[in-house]
Amino acid sequence: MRKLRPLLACLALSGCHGRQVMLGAAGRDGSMFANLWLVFLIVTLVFYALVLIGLVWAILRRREGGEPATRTGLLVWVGVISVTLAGLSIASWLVDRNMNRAPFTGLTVEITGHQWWWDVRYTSADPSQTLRTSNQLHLPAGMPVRVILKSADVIHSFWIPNISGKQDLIPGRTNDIVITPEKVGLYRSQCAEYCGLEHAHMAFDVTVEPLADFEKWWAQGLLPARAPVTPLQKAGYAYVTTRECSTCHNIAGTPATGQVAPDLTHLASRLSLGAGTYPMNSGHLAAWVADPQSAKPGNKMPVIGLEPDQLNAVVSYLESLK
Amino acid sequence: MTPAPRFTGDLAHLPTHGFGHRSLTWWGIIGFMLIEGGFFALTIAAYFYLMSQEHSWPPPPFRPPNLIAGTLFTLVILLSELPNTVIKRAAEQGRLREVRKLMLVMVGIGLVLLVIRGFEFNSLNVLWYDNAYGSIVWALLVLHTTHILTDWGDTVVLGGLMHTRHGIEARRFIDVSENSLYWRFVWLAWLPIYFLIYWLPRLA
Amino acid sequence: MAQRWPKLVLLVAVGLVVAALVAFLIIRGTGERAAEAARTPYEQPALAKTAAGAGAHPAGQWYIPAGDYASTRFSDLADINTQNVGQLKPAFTFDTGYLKGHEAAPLVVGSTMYLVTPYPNVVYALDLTKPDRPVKWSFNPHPNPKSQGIACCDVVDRGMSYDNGRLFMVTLDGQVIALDANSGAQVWRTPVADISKGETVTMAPLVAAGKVLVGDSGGELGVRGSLKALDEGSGKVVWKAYSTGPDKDVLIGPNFHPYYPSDQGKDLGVKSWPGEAWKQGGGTIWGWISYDPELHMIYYGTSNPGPWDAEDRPGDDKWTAGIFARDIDTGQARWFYQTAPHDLYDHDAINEMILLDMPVNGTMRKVLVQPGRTGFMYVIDRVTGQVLSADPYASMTAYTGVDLKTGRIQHNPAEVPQSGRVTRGICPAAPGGKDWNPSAFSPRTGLLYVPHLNLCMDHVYTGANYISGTPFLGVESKMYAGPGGYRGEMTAWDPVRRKPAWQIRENLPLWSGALATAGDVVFYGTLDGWFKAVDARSGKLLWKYRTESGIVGQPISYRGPDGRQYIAIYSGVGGWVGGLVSGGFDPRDPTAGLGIFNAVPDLAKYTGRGGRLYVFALPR
Amino acid sequence: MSSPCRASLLALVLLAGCDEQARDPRGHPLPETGPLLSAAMNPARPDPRAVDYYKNAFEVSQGQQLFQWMNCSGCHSNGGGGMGPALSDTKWRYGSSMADIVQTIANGRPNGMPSFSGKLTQAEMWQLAAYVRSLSQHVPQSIRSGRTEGLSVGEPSTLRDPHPPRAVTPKQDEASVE
Amino acid sequence: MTELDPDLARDGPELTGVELDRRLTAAWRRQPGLIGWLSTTDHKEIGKRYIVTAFVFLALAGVLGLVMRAQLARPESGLITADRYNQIFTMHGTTMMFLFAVPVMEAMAIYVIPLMLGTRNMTFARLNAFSYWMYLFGGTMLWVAFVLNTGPDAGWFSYTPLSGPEYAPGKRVDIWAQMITFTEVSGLAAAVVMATTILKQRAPGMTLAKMPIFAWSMLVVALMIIFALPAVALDSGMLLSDRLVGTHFFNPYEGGDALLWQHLFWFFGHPEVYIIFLPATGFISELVATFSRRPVFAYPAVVVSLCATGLLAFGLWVHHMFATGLPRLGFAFYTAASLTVSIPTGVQIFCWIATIWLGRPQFRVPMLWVIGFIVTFVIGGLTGVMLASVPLDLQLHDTYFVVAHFHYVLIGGAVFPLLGAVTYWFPKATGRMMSEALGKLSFAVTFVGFHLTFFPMHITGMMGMPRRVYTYPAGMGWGTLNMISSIGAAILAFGVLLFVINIILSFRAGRVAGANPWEAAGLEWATTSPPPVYNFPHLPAVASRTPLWDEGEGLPVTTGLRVDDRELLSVTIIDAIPSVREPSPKPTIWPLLSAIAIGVTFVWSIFTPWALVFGLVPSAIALTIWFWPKNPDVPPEPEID
Repeated sequence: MRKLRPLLACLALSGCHGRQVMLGAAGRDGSMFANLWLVFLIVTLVFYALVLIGLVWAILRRREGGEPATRTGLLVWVGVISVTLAGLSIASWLVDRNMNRAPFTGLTVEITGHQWWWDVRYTSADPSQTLRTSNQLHLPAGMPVRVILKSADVIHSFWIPNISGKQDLIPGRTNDIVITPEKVGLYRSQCAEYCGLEHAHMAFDVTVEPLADFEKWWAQGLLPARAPVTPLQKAGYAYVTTRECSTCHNIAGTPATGQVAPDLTHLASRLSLGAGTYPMNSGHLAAWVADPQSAKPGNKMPVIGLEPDQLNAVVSYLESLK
Repeated sequence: MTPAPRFTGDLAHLPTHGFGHRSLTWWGIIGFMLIEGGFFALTIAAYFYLMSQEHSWPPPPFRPPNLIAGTLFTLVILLSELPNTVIKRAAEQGRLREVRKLMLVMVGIGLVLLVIRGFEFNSLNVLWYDNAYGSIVWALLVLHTTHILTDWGDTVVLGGLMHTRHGIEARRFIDVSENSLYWRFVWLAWLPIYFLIYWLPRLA
Repeated sequence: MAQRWPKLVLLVAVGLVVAALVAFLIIRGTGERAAEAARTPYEQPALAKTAAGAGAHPAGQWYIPAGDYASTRFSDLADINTQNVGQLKPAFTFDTGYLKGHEAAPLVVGSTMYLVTPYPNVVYALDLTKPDRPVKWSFNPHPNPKSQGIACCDVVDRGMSYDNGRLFMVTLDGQVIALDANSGAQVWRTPVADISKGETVTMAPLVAAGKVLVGDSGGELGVRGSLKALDEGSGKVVWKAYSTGPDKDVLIGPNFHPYYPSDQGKDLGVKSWPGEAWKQGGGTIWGWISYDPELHMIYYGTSNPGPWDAEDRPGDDKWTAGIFARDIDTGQARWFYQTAPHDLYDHDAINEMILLDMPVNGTMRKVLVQPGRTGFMYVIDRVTGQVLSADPYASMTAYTGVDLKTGRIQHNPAEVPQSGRVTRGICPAAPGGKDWNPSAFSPRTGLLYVPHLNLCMDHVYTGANYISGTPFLGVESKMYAGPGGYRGEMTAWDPVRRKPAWQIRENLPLWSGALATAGDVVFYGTLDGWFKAVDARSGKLLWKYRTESGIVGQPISYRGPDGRQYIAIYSGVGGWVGGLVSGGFDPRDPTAGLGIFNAVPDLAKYTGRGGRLYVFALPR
Repeated sequence: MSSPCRASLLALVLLAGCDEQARDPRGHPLPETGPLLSAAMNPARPDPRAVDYYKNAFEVSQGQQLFQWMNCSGCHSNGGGGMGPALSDTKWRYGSSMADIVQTIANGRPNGMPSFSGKLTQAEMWQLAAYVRSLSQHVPQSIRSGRTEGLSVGEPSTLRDPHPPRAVTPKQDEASVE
Repeated sequence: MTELDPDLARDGPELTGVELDRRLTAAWRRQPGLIGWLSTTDHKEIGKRYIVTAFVFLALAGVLGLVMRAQLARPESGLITADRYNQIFTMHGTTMMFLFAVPVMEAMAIYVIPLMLGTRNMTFARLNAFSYWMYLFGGTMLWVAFVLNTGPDAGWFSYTPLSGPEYAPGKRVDIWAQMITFTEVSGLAAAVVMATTILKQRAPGMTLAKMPIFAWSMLVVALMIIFALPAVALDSGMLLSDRLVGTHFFNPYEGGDALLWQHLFWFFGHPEVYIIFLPATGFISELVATFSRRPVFAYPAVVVSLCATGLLAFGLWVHHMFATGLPRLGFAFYTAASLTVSIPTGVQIFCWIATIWLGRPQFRVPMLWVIGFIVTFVIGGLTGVMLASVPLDLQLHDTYFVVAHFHYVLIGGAVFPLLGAVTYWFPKATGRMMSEALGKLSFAVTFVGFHLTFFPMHITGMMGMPRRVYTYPAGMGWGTLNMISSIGAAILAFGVLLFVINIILSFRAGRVAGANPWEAAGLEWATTSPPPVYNFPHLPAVASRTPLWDEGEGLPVTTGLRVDDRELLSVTIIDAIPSVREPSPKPTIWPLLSAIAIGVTFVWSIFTPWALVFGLVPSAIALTIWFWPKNPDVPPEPEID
């Protein structure tokens, strides 16, 4: 029966398959949401049916009298609504309390929202283990993670529908949310508060993986960027680390030390490009570098106007940043 | 298919004006007082909200406003209720000469108040663009000043009107009476603002 | 009743008058008593003494800006004393021709006075034997003009050092130059800084034990600070000790024995930073170096970590904002104490360290005393690096104390800055309880004369971007007068009793150094151009003189060829705070000058730009 | 601004407003800059396309962001200066035209201004130049903003009037004896 | 009874019929011509203008909706740019909420309420005219700006700091904020007029307990407006001053706070929804009663529900802010309060169904809209119950689920009743019936189109599509559903178009309606269709809630108001006992001129705060002339004794 219930909900609203769906139930909160949602859905469906039945009956009846019975009916109706609402309130409150009782966690991720990308920092008591990345989140399955949310400009909202509900990133405030991913898989998160021109293209990929994989990923993330090997990569390296790119982007281990745009140290190992705008591959990378204003007009990366050979070199180098 | 009239009552004996809640003007004034009161209440709520955002109030290094101008303003506006009450009573009893004379007094008092208000802005020790404290303090004072200004304008116009031949019309007395009522609102609204601007920063 | 009312009125009237009189007297009385107390000479049982061996000082001369290796700025000349100082008159003046901040100390060697100006760091040698003190020679090193845009807070130069017939100077663009003191000829020239990375040099080099010690400036531009020791004879770099990075760069070896466990460990200069942040981690050395010849150790402080936005650099950020003790020959670190681990406010540790021998809890200890930018007066065992005491000497809200067990400074959580939301009322402000301007110590009174600040600030982190050769800050800040409304203060601090002996409040921030003399007079200058002499024991103002511009220099005293005692001071407003006037900045922007101009928007009312040496003497 | 001027502004603003308010993420066509040091940039005959930058609210706001990101604010603060000269006053060492400012950003200046050539795109420099002009109110009043999201920067730009730029040669400013 | 002047300055048995009509018309009509047209103070003329204007805005905003649907029909569509899209959705929401939904409800009431109450005009008739002009100017300013690429683009609730001086450069958001000022001045003026009219100008005998339910709903709404609108006016005023003169209300760097905006906005914003919804329930109550041929079941329960909704609406605003990180402890309260508000709505729904159940329903077109309303709105109400729950809201918030929810509530809950009400009162205003056949067709098409558009959005929302995105990637699985929505939108638009065509055709050639074509019970049906300029020759008096059903042909009337001058009757509040004969102001151009002066001041003040100083002078002059008594062109009141 327990397994049947989410299934039922899925049938009602085919929202359980996909990387960015509410009934995906891939996290602790997500599962609780799915259950509470089902309760609400059933209750509201029952009430809707009652109203419709009443309406149809009223239309078909067409006769006088019956006023006193109706008065009683009104009282019963008010009673039923009140009791149901009280029930729903309590159910909702219990779930909410339960969500807030996420166990203490050692893993803290700090996410800063920017127009229109996500700066992600895995904190650690040992500062040298602090991992900075952007537009992606790797999470260990089954471990509660505290996500600290800040904004560098306007209000954004953090939301991984499969795993948990929303929490806003508000400038001047620090919010946090504890999320517990449970199912290994790839998910997608998208900014859920209108944040200006490119609000539609402000997403990131969420990879939930076993703890060991996660730790491996973290350790790899701490390594500086790979050195360029081929002449083409070297030419790209020379451009990227000294020219326009380096003023905004950071690539660890190179002279590119900009801090105002996404970190590129292991760019090519990510799943998407431009905060979820493109899937990551060399064609898209070239398209993006050549004209970032085409797919995501208004984003803060300017069109540099690279010559074709420069573009080749830059893309070749960026592709090597696994 | 208009139903034929069935005459049931005659209204000819009704008066053509009434004071207080019998007057439509009174209800209009009450409506606007509710609206303005809402503005004041919400601005005050915003004041407390912003206050809760700071550790100290006023935030360093700003000093609380100087007391003299604001306190003088408060005294004068409280005293102005004396002529105001007399006007209201005179209007309701239709004593035109008294109304005419006292309206001029009220115009004078309004002028004095506006001048003092000018000094008040000067004694806040903060500018609206310095910080949110400055912004909300200025907002409160500007909001109240617009009320002083509009009521003063109303008093000037009405005072002028009372000195014309329109002054004898009964409805004008209602206007005078409602103007006095509004003035009460203006100074009543001032009292919490005076406290918030001048005293809370000293006590907090 | 009718009969009684006049009496009643009379009674009330008399009562009121009496009450008013009493109230007046009480108010006046307390004020007077307080003032009186301040004027009574301060007596103390046990005196601190200048560190043995470090206080040596050529009689009547001034070879290094601090006067001696112990950094006491004490002159043993006593001709000018509390009785006659009131008669001081200018003996001569000299216009340097530059109008930036004149922070340097003049040097006097034999019958020559050596001056160095702010950028372009021109050196003048004045012949003191002639009545009009003509220029014997001058030297212009022609530094790269680009360096002006990289110097954080005005293009100052804090002075030169003299040793063995040579003058050692630095230029803003980072060259160390040795000049022949007689001829002004250049002996050698060694570049030690790269302005393309944001490095400049403003500190006064110190010559000791055959080494010229030079650090760098640029903690606001994300440089990686280092101290260099150059061979006095050849100008070759003998050793170079970075303030961040792996132990071998920092010259941390087996002899490194920091007192506190939090400073013990391998490669903390890397591990206490996120990622590669240590490469732009600041920790420059732009202040003062003291030297203990007996222990063969130098002491200096490192500057703030970069960027100012502390959220960008979680961790302790070693070895910034702390005090190093090093062996002067090898440069190997002996101990380190971090005054502000994970500095939040630009509270460098570069301030002067006065080496004293004094009783602490009944036993004589070899200590160094530093009036820190954090607002604490640190008394540290200079052999071991143990903090013996740390007492606040300035208005303080940012910290609640220093835990003497762990050595760690304790933060007030309400004053920890954040990004995106202002934190107000942080005291001391970024320039600290006291900035670079050095204190003086008189072994006669045992007191430390600390010219310092009373500034607080609003601070907010905004995130920093690193572009080589440009500022690396990530903050907005706005400073203003601290509690009491005054902005500067001269405190005579009793290091033994750990409390002030007397204090003088100054309207404007104090940005000049102090000088103590054996005549029991203390000299210092103010930003509005007054040069003041106060009684070393009571703080009583004895004499003052209005110079043409605000004073940010360091007073010295010497005996002239004519046998008289002279007092010399640069007048010429500038430096971080005075840059408002010397740089012609716009104080309508409260965040200008990293927020400090907001504390002195009225400065232009008190002083114009200037650049003049004043030398005072008693009338003949 | 005089009162009739305000009135005519009001009348015109809805018509003229279109250009001021437009947002083109691709930026406006670049003014003719040629090789940056060329004499083609004659301030007396400025390229008409420069107007698209300093008379456009969006371009100015982009410039404002770059001013923070590119550390301009580290030296020039919010216009008041510090390490670098004030930009909010009337003194212009190297010219006040858009082309002059772009030149300053691109190539730097001898007394410390670093060069951003190759670090910023041309369009970004024009945006920055537009913002720099706004610091001394040399952009239309209708596209200035009352404050920034930051600490208070004093009297709002919208309430200040621009004063005619005054050329100051760096030599004088340095008061150098050389 | 008093002997009257032989000139018969008052109506009565001696003065009735044609002669009375001649005299009253002379007293109440306005000048012909353009100036007269611009000077009118007649609530019917103002009401009609208001309604037409509001529908024009509906059409404009509807077109924007269609453009958005066209853009979203396919993933990564390049039909319009992000910048345009953002302006468009902001304009759509802003126009619908501020320029259509609230004004149209006020407009309907301005037309209908005096007729329902049996009075000749509204109180403060000139203020009423002024209210319209301010509304017109505000709306025009917004749309002119939009056409000139200066349309606001920060969403209809303009969250700071996105709408603040740094992230919303230029004047776009100022236009939005000043539009708020215009509509707030207009709405507040209308609310004061409305409340006073309902409280003081009812027919003799129409006690509060006998007042039509629509009047009750408008009374509650007027009071809600008076308490809610200052919040948004203050909020937008703060935003304007942040943007123009550098205050720091919303700047956390200087002690302000971004959430202050949201608190103030939603303190207004949530009641706003009920300000739109309650008049609609008033319509429904009128329609249900008329077409069920019986009074609404449980009148007291319905009235109490209206009042309860009005009160509770002020306690819910935080449920728009569950994701902002406020202390979670208080959320339980807001969940409970938000759920509680569905009780009075549930009661009303029960009462309407019960009325049908108990009555003899006739399925004319307005009744179809009522049924459409119940079927549709209840879905919106129930999804609202879901959104009130914190854990559910944290997922559903700001997704297309919410978009679906509020369109169900606002279109199903307010536009359907409105279209029903328009059909219902159209004969009263024009004298002609709307076509039944076309009406049924337009209902059916609209109904189908609506559900086709908005039902799939529940699912797109559940599938993770956030609202306010100008496009979405392919491969999210949202494409089909969005395509369905877009097709549905076209159908919906077609349905509304049919309705408009019906109106135009019927206006020209509809069947002539009598005074009471629906055989309804309200006083508005007691006068001719369209009503004379003075509404009623003799003021009706009532003794029941359904006077026309109870009194039949012999509706009692009172006499005694002047016929040579404009006079209104004011009554006591609760018992509606006549108390004063109040004069009603004559038409004048000055409300328009005042609105122009103040409007120019407002628009100007977007650019400089000095406008408020300079604009004060013409505004004060205009207002002074407006209020200055004119030379009486009628003889003074004859003495009565």
